[in-house]
Amino acid sequence: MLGLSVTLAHYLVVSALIFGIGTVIALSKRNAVAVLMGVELMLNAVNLTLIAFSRFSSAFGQNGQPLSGHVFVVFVLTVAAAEAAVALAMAVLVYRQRETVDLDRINLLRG
Amino acid sequence: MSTAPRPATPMARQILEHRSLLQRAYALPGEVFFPLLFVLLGGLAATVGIGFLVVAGYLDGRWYDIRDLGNGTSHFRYWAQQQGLPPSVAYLTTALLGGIGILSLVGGWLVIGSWVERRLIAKFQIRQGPNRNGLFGLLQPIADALKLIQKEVLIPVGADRLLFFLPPILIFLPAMLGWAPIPWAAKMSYVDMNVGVVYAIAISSLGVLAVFLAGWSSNNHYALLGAMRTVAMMVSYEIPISLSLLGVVLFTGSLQLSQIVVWQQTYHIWMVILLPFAAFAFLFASTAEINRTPNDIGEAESEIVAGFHTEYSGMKAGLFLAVELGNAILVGAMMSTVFFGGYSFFGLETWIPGYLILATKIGAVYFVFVWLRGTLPRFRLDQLMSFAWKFLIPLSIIQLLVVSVESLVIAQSDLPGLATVGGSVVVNLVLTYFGVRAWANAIGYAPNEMASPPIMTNGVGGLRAAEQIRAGR
Amino acid sequence: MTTSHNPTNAAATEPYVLNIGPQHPSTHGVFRLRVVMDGEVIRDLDMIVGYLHRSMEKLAEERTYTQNIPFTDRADYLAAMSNNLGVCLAVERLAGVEVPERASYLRVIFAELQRIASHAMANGTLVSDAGAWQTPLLYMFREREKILDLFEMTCGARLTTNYMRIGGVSFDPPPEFWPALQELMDEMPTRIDEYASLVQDSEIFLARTRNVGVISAADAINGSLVGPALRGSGVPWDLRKAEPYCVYDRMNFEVPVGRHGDVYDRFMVRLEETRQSVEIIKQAMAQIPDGPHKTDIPLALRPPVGEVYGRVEGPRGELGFYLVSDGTPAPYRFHIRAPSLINLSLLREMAVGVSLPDAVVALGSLDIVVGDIDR
Amino acid sequence: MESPGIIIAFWVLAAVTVGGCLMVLVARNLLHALVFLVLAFLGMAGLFVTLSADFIAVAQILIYAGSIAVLMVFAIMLTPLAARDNANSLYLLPALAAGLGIAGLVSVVAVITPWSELKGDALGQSDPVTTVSAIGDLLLGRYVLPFEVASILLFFALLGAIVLVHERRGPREGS
Amino acid sequence: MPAGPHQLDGHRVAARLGAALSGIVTRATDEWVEVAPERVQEALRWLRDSQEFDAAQLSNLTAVDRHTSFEVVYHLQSLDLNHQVVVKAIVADHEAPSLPSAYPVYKGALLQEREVYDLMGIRFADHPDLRRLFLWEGYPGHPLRKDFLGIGGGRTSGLGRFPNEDPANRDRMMNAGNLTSQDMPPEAGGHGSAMASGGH
Repeated sequence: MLGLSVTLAHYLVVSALIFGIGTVIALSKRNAVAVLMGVELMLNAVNLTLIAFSRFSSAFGQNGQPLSGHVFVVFVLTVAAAEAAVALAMAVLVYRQRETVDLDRINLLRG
Repeated sequence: MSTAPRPATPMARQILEHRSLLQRAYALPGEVFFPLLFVLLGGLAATVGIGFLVVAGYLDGRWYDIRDLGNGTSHFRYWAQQQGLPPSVAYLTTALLGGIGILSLVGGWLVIGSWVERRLIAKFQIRQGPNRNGLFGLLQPIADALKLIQKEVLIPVGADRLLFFLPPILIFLPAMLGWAPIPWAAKMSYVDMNVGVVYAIAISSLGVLAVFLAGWSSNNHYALLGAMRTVAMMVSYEIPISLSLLGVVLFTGSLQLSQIVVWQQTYHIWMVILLPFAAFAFLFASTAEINRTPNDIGEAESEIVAGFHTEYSGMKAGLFLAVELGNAILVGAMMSTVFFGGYSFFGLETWIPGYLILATKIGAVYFVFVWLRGTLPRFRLDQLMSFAWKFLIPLSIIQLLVVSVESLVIAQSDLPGLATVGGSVVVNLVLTYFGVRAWANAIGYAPNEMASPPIMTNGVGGLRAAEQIRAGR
Repeated sequence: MTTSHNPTNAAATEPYVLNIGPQHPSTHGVFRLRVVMDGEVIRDLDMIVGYLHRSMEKLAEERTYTQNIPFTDRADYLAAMSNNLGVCLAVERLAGVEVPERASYLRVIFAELQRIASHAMANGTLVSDAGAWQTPLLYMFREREKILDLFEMTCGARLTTNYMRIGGVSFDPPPEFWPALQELMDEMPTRIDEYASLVQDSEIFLARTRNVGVISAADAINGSLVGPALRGSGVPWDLRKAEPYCVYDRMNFEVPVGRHGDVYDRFMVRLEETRQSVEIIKQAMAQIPDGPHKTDIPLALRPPVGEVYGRVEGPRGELGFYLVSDGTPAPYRFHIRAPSLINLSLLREMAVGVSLPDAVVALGSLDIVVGDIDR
Repeated sequence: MESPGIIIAFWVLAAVTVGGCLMVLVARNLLHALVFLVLAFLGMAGLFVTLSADFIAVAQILIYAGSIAVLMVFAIMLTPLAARDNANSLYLLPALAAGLGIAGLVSVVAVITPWSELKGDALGQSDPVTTVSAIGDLLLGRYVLPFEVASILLFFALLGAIVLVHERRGPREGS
Repeated sequence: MPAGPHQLDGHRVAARLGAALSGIVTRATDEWVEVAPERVQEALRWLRDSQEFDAAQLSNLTAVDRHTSFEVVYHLQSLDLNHQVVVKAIVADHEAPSLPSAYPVYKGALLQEREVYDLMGIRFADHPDLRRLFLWEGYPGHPLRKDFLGIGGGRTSGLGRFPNEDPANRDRMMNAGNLTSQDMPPEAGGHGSAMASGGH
């Protein structure tokens, strides 16, 4: 079944895999930048899901209505860019203050 | 002293005729041929396409219009459909053949472009340039390539081997992929994608990473410095490029490059007349993007030797140099397509194949790049950054506001296109002239006051004399 | 990892050491700068010279005064004529040798030709340092080549001329020299205008050189700067005016001085000096008398015991020769006051705190010749 | 019937993307991880193309592969050499469990759900769909409020990043 | 005496300098003034700041090895008044010579003193950066000293005699027409006769 045609389920499985890997990266890495990479991968997986749903809806290409999925992706991209900018700025700032980007060592709030 | 007649000894004659030798060097016809050569090469490199066309014509049993090689593709598909082949086979075949066509075209230009650049710069610098290998030294690039290929590829100690290996390949990809949306004639583009402009910007942004990796992995301070400079510059100058292209897109109402050409054809005007500031911003920012004078600070040889590819040797270095040249031609193609009417030339495209017209225009833009390189000194990084952020970007945004109003007028008003577009031309020219002047005054730039000749004195002295001279002026 | 909590000293990047040279396009020879950089900005600078050190001063103690003249060719190999002139004048003053008038005129002509050639090189490489891909350099080389042709015509060598002799010059120029020189001098002003127009008003060049590498007049004097570097800072000091040697007191010329003391001023001072040199050569050509070009001196010249500090205004500034004689045919001490080396005294002040491109241009504006630095 | 080209492209791109993601997890050097991340982003852009989302694909390249990757490069370069490893923390096993759990769960749900509402045979249709103008209409029509909010968000993110990283120059002059 | 055209009389300088800073002048000649080596910085500063001499620029700084002592020579000049002042300091200690640096007075002494240190081995106290200039650290000896790589046979370095002046060669050379009697020193012999067979 999987080999003959590409269906919505294929895309969803791929996106689930990417989301899972992104989760692992975000949860397990010590470096702040690496954690950010994981988060970006998770966002990307969600984007793929949105695009796939939009594409496989029966109304695709008519009146542009199902393109709402695309619009959501645009918003996700925007938020991802903003998040990356702020997060990396924070990483740099934290490095300057604490001389490390190891998240395990950044325990400022613990006092 | 004596006023002797013309000297008789050979040495003296040689010295006296020194200047006329130089004059003869000026008059050599080499540079007369360069546009011709570009046109010929455009045709030459399109031979692959023409051959394909002839084959397709044979298969279909019909004769084709060679002014647009895109016809051949559609006929081939039609023929394949008739033969009962699956459409994907026809698509893949045409894609493959088109890819080969573009690659051979670009490859041919890389060869000829390096010759033209060296030859032209030699003319600018009152010397001969390569003229030994073949007619006019035309075989020189091949000799260069052979030399580069047989050289040893060194990997510096402490280099990150994976990341050192990747960049020459990574940087080659965008230089080739960028050719995909360029329309060579009405139907003749590799992929006439409807997001062509955004695609071009996106592809050009891919080179940044390769440049950075090349510099970082070399384990060399010069390389790292060059890479950081180049990355900072490319990131900054993507914005003026995008803004200047956005102005064009606002007028044409389409991101499709072929539609941009068609718009210019329809109104019989080139975008460079309609949007002079955008064209300038695009040209200047492109020189920064592709690391050419006056913005070649990423590989400023008097400061950081060769920048991010200092440690590369042999064909890897050759690949970087080829990409630099290929990027110049690619930018020439984008520039001609977007700002100079692409394959059209005020009706001439019905008589002459569009790809030859485009090739000529690319050659002209490339000539400008070579000219700049042969003439201008180099900016400093902070000057470039302030030029982008304090000058190009604000003015581009202002221009975008003006253009959005104008495009609305052109699209919505009942006046004839000639009136609205002509009015926009006048408004834009006037606004560009006064806007640039006003902005330059506003940010306090006055170059004429800076150029001051030295003071001529007749006396001698020290600090006191210096103070007197300074007070006297 | 240490957690020294010091937010005010937040180093954005790690300082690193960059070795500029000994083989580097902007050092004009085997000259090395060891630079501590913070990003693009130079935090510290140390210059390492000596790669071309030939111990000329030691060698000179084993040779007669005449035999030492060729060494000076190799010291500042871009201004061999000026170096020859300097050592000859010093020895002549030490030994009391009279120089025929024609020889003095010839010396002036060749020294000024050498100045034009050297300034063309200096300005060309400066613009090349500023990134102009050698086009102005090659334009400026055009006239330099003709001047070197004239040298070759007269003494057979182009670079290491060894032309001056104690008591005159080695050869009288051949008859065809004069029309060639006349023609060159006639076309020279337009040529200078031509290559000035390439860069003088170029806004990029101005942006790169204005207010870069500024040296105040007081600093320049205190730092022993000489030549165009000193005059660029506004100090009207030219040994041809201050202490006229040869026949410079009969020449009518002006001294250009800069307004701000920056790289652009030093460039423009050199440019104007080439114009003045053309004027001097024209006057010398008009005034030159007939007569011998050389007085005979003993092969083993034995100056009296004593010392002399003879100096000329070379293209790079005050070129001094401090000679100590003990009455033997060889100098007891032979010291060359090398303008290239001493002009570098203020390099650290000029370069620290500015960005790398500025430092490169500032170094280029000092017009160093490594042979002159190392000797 | 779908064209085999699309099927091949899907499988290749899916393999590239998932492989790139895995390499991000595995790579020891942060910069190597970054390269694989860019590979994954590019693969993702390819997947978007197979879904006829050309504008989103190009935007993906522009924003993720072009900009965010470069941002990360700067972030890595502004921190010292010691911070350039991509080590895992003690939470690797729980994280693996969580990631596999999520992926497995979603996959199972995705496969067994009939998706009866969404049976458009979209991949088969050959006419190119223009998405740019439709997205533009939607952004400035129905979603104009979120669009404006997003632009404000971007603006403040820009400001925030500048404020965070801006060096206070005053006290440094003395040292 | 071969003084420069604008060189000041050493006696005149010595008189004014000695009047201002007593005991600083050790000797004066027509050409130069010798100052006490340990007070050389003081003398230079006074010369630089005095209205009369205004020695604003250190034109040249070098040293001469006198076998038993070192002469450090300062050529100062006033640009405004257009004259030169020559100051000498005799460093008596030939083994470990040392002298105050002129750098606090003249920045232009920076590299010249390094050169003198490198080639002559004279240490300049309170020089900010006294390292070898041309030769590398660890180079044995200081090459411009006269005893550097001492030549055997009691010879000192330097060309004592022009090789052709050897009485043995003299007649042969004169016969060959290569020399004139003008080329010959007034008296034959002298301390450099060993040079004749040196083959220089």
